[in-house]
Amino acid sequence: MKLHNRMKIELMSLPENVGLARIAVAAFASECNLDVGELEEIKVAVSEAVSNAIIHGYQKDANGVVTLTATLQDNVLEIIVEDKGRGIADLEQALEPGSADDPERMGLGFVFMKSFMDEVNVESEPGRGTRVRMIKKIPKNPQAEN
Amino acid sequence: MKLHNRMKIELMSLPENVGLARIAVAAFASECNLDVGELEEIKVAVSEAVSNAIIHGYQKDANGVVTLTATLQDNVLEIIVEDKGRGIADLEQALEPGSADDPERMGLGFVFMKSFMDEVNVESEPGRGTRVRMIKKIPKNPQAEN
Amino acid sequence: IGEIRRYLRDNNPIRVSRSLRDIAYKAIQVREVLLNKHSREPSLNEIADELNLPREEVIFAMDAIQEPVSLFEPIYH
Ligand SMILES: Nc1ncnc2c1ncn2[C@@H]1O[C@H](COP(=O)(O)OP(=O)(O)O)[C@@H](O)[C@H]1O
Ligand SMILES: Nc1ncnc2c1ncn2[C@@H]1O[C@H](COP(=O)(O)OP(=O)(O)O)[C@@H](O)[C@H]1O
Ligand SMILES: [Mg+2]
Ligand SMILES: [Mg+2]
Repeated sequence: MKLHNRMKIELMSLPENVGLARIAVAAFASECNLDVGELEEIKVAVSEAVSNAIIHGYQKDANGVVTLTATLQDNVLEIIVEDKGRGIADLEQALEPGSADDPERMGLGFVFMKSFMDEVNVESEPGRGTRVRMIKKIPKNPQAEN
Repeated sequence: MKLHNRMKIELMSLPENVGLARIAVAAFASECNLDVGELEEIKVAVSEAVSNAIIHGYQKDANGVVTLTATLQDNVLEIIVEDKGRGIADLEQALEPGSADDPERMGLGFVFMKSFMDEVNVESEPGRGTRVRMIKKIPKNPQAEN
Repeated sequence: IGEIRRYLRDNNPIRVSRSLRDIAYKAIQVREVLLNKHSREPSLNEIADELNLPREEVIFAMDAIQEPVSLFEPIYH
């Protein structure tokens, strides 16, 4: 496997950093020669994972650190979003649609991640944090010119 | 001093990551309510520092890691660009205009950093790496509503 | 989901570079309009608000129409 590129970002757990994470991933993925729809889907998946870390993981405590790692290896884009927040007690239930603990929320974050990315794995330990690993297969040659 | 926001980015030493660093810093700084020209100056300063880390620090060895830290505290934006590359033997000379070791280069990177930012400090140790710390005072209220 | 997905796709069969250029040119126009209206340089927030886009999207687009590396780094060109 050829490693094309890698970045790691640590962000304070602030709502305005969701946009930052999204745009950093977009800039990172833009060398993959995707079209707007494909890139938009990756951005939505990242937004959902980072929002979850901030809202649920750290329950909006700004001192938490959200870590985002993006790796481009061969034709595979891997994105990992991690927090050291409160974790998920019932992971199976959380992954189901409509599992929101707040009636105002839709509980579709994981559903979006799973439908927009080719693979999504979630590891979580109550009281220790959550790690969401997402894989997207890049159909085109990563370093192709547009 | 009130800490408003902080991010840390680690990037592989690849030319295409200069753009990534620049966009991430601009997105980070954009919460300061700056105009396009002010953001542009910050972007140029960051581009120069990150390019130096890649070209001179790691001499284009992609395995090097460039670390960028941005902190917004009160009205002060601090940006630190670090590499663990070859370092600078004669720092005083490197900071002068036209000190390029390659006749094709202009040797103006540090000059731009110093003219676009309010403060620039460089620490470097031959064989161990270089750390460029830049400060920009933000005239407007960081969290001002638009 | 299918609907959202279709929305994202149907509206965007185009290349990223193309759509970024469109946003960037709109941003430049809006900047000009705001500059004339208020007789001062608008902030990026004001431009993004006017375009109804998140400000980091505007940053990404504006960056995309520039030289890939700094103007002062001729080495990659
Ligand atoms: N990083 C996280 N830390 C703690 N709990 C989480 C995290 N991510 C998701 N969860 C839990 O999983 C549930 C489902 O998440 P999601 O599908 O994004 O829906 P929503 O965020 O709308 O509730 C959340 O309501 C929350 O209880
Ligand atoms: N991160 C770095 N690691 C090693 N050397 C550096 C670094 N940054 C700058 N230098 C040295 O300082 C000199 C001046 O840098 P600069 O003002 O950016 O001009 P230029 O990059 O055009 O040569 C470089 O030519 C290089 O010798
Ligand atoms: Mg969610
Ligand atoms: Mg230079």
